[in-house]
Amino acid sequence: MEHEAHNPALLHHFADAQQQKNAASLGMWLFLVTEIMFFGGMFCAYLVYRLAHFNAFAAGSQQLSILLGATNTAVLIISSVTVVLAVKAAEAGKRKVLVGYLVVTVLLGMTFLVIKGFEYKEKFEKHHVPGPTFQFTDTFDDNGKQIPVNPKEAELFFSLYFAMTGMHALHMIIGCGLFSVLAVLAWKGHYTPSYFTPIENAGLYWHLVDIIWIYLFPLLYLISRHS
Amino acid sequence: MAGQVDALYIYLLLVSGFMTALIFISVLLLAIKYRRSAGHEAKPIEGSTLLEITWSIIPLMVMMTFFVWGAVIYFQERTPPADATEVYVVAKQWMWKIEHMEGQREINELHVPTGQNIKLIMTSQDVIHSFYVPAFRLKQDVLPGRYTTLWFKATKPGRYHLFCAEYCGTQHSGMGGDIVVMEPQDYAQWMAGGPTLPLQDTGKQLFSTLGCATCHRFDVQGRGPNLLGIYNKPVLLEDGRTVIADENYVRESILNPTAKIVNGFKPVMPTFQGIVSEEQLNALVAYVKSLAQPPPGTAGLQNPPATSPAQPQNMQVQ
Amino acid sequence: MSEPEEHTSRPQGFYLAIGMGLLVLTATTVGAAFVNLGPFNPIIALLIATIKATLVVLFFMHVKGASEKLTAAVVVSGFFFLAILLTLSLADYLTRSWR
Amino acid sequence: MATIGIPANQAPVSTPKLNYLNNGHTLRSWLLTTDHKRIAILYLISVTFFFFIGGFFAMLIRLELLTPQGDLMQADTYNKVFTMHGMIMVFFFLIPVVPAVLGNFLVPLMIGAKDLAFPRINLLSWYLYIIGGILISHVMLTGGVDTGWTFYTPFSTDYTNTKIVEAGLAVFIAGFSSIFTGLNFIVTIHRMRAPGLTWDRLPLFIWANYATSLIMILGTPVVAITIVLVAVERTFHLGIFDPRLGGDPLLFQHLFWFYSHPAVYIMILPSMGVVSELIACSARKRIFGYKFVALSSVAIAVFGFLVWAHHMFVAGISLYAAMIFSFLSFSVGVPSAVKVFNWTATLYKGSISYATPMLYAFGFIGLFTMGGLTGLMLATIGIDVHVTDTYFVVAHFHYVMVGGVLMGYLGGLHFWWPKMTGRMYPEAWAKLSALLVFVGFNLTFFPQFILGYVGMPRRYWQYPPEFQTLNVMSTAGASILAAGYLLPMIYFVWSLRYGAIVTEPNPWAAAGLEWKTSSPPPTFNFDETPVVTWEAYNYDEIPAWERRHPGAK
Repeated sequence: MEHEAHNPALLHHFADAQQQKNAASLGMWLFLVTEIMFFGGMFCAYLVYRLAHFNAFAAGSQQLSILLGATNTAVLIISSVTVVLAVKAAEAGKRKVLVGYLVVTVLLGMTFLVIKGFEYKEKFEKHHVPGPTFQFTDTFDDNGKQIPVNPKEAELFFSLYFAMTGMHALHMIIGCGLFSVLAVLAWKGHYTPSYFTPIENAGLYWHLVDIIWIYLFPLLYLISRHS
Repeated sequence: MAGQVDALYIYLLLVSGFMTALIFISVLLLAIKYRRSAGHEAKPIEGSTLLEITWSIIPLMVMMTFFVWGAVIYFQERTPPADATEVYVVAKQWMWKIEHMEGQREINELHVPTGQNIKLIMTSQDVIHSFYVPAFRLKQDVLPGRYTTLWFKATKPGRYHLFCAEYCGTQHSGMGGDIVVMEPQDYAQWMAGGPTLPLQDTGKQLFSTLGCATCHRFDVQGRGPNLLGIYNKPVLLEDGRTVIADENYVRESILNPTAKIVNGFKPVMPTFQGIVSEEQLNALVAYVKSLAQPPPGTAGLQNPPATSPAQPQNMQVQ
Repeated sequence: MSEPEEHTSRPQGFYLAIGMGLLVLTATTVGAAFVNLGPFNPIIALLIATIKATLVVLFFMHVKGASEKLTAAVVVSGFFFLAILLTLSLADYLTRSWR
Repeated sequence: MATIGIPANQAPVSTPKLNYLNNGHTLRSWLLTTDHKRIAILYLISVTFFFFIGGFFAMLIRLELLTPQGDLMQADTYNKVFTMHGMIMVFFFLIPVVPAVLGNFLVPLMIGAKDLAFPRINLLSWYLYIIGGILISHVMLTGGVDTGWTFYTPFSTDYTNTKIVEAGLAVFIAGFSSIFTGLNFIVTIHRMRAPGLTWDRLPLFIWANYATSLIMILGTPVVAITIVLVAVERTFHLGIFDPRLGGDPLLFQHLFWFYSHPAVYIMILPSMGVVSELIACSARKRIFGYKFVALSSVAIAVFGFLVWAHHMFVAGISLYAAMIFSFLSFSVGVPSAVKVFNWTATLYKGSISYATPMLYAFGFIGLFTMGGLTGLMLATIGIDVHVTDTYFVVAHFHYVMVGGVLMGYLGGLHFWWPKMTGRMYPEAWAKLSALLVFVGFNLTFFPQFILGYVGMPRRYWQYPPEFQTLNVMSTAGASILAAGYLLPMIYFVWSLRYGAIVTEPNPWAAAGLEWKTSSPPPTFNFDETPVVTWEAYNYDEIPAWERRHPGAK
């Protein structure tokens, strides 16, 4: 069985590089489906509890700062763009451009986490962290009418808030770590136009984390903000 | 009810028995007839789509009969008749506390007369339990934080097992008891035994001592809605939704008043979570339900219930 | 099985345009949140989020125009089974107040 | 982990051909292998280890239930014993057994590939399984868990202080092992089939494993997040399922059963694939209606996701939801029925051998039919209200799990044993153990159907005296069953050294790519990738073998 110019990264059990690339991308997409179902469980909990305790969810959502949320969304979208450009650069074999974009993506990821840190700090200060220290005295401002809210249900909202954004932040940290490693390997010229699958797969993972935040932002931050 | 369940079970047994026999015998015969012997070749047979379709559709039809009969029985089991006498059940880790409307309290025992519809209104103080009476072929999980109901009509006097069917901890198996079914006259005699206050009267006392009467007035429009005759009637809420004021609604409004605010009222009611025990809650709910028929002697004072005419049921999502 | 898949990358400007589109959509969804549209608020918010998500999937993740139909099938089946989880559990919660 | 390297010095004069077993004997070569066949053997050893631990707990339960009052152990210990029995059997035996042992070994061989798509992830999957196993064993030895394998809230979050978080972590990690196996299979079956092997020529074992992998990918993450939420609720008091905060314990049940019902199809589907192979080979015939049996595997996988709330009919879900789920549950019954009918039809005009694998296949058809039909009874709400959470349910799922999955697995193990080890199992002992298993099984679990309808709830430490006779019968059956399971363990290990050496690559004259290479196969499966030009199960083209071996079993 003839081997074309022996590609160092071609694993023995694949017929040719194209089959290996297809296999890797299908494997990555299947992993992304598990991530969709993983976060799906929490979205199901969110949907059920939003219908049951709408007032508390609205009051809790009004305590979140839209500014930080929106900036975070923008940061993530820009980082998605830089990732796409990084993959393009890898495919074109421009090593410096690739490493540049990867570093920018990691920096954007860090900024997202820092902004998230500020948000969490603010929650700690206002005792909005579920658990024994939780206090919630605010009301649901439904176009001017102040509706008091059962603090217990607000604690439920914040439980979901911390569960979802916490798990998302964890995935951000994994993403940043992944891209830092890839940046170092790319710097050492590990990736060539015929073999850059790890970059592409990491890019897919990053885009999925971005999509999850695209849904998290409106569902958590924008419940009945109209006054 | 138990008779119907048994009839359905026998029908299912017959169908399953027939299917199992059909498969067993055909496998046995084919295995013997076509056992491997020298010079006997296997004939390649592709399969026939027609046959496949028939033995997909026919089982589906048979299964639909299972489904329909089972659903009909379940529908009857989940619609308690209006005239049922109510008994409150509180499940606690490893015992059943039962309170009759007339005030009798029992632990792990439920005395009921024959021939009368009994509706159990059950809740749990801690974990999920399950009220299971094998003789009546009935079971219903009992959940913390809300009411679940179960109704039955006992026909034959005797003592029947009561089990807890949902795993609830160490004494899950010890949490049983008995349903004592008695002739109506024995039941009346048993009932007359203890001089206890009927449940709704305890509820009435609580209604005043806890200060509910100050807002929920009957004579004049108080800060809270008038509770005369609201039980099982549609109530228009502040956010436009209309809900039926059943036991769960009354319970939730006591423990978590701001969840469903009645239209035209300000959300000023304090929560009674942690102040009112499960038994007191049952008494209050029983009292509010007793207000459904205007109590004798205060007929004149009844003013129109605060709710406006029922509106079409719509579940809006804010 | 593995015909060569020509890479569907597009010029850089295209991706920047998509990026801008996503930012604009974010702004609109935030803006729309401040306008009282009654029951339509959540529907519009989810609609915009879905549009953004499809943009990312189709163009950033190169699902559009990729020779391999399987990838698109995997994405659709993922969201389909998530929809099953959401709708069927809602079937319980929405009808709980009826009986 | 003793090495399995077999000194082939007893082999007669022919020098031992290099195969995957004697290609490296060091511990390192086994523990760091990326060869799917060696990983399958590693799984075989670890899965059997956990099976006997689970079986030990099962015996404890049966001994405890000999007498109405609980006198063998305290209530708490009994609760921990049945919980560990449930957890170990479900998560550490039934889910991984057929896909990870037989699937890992045979999927690449059956489709003509050198190995699975991601060999390193395959090894990682085994290590995750072992880490999960160590964690669950640590939980077991230091106090156990007493919530039942379903760990319902609010009991699991607020009312017990046993090691829920650690057991949850163990199940979480073992879940990832299952996800990686599923991911590996789907990519391998899609991308690495031998040229000419189209989808309608794939063996039914491959179809079954493909459908199983779909469920592993789509279902397991949902239970993973549910475990994370329970663990977070216990450690940080983040009250998501806490009724005091307005949380709903039923939401936990929805998320849990959304995975756990498809999980039972993860367990049964591969065994159905094994039985299809066994019946085709023993009857020397193509499976009747091949396309329908193949598609019914995928249909079971897809419909399996629509039916989960039939576990919750009395849990407090709404009346209409119960009706919807009951109706959908019957749609899952149809593909299983189609499979059983097709297996029976395959026997028509066949030339059926009574070798041990076929005995297990017969056992599977019989017991799975009874298990499936009682499943239909449970899907009928009228009956379910009476019998759910009683021993009727226990009997049902043991009929499907032990009668179905285990029978299929043992049949497959006997059938492919010469391919895996190059040795033949002792036929007489194997037939005896098959008989013991069948008799012991029925004596153990049939009385439990009656117990269930009479009203004995499950997970009961003590029970009213009138249930005792049936329980004693069940315990008697359990001891025969235990003997039935110990026998294969003994003679399989015995056959490794003293079993008849398989000189011929295809002792059963079976159709299938895995029989085209030597037994045991070389490390890279095929010397050169085969090109498939024939239909699946082309037994009509293999009569030549029989003329050479007339009347062979």
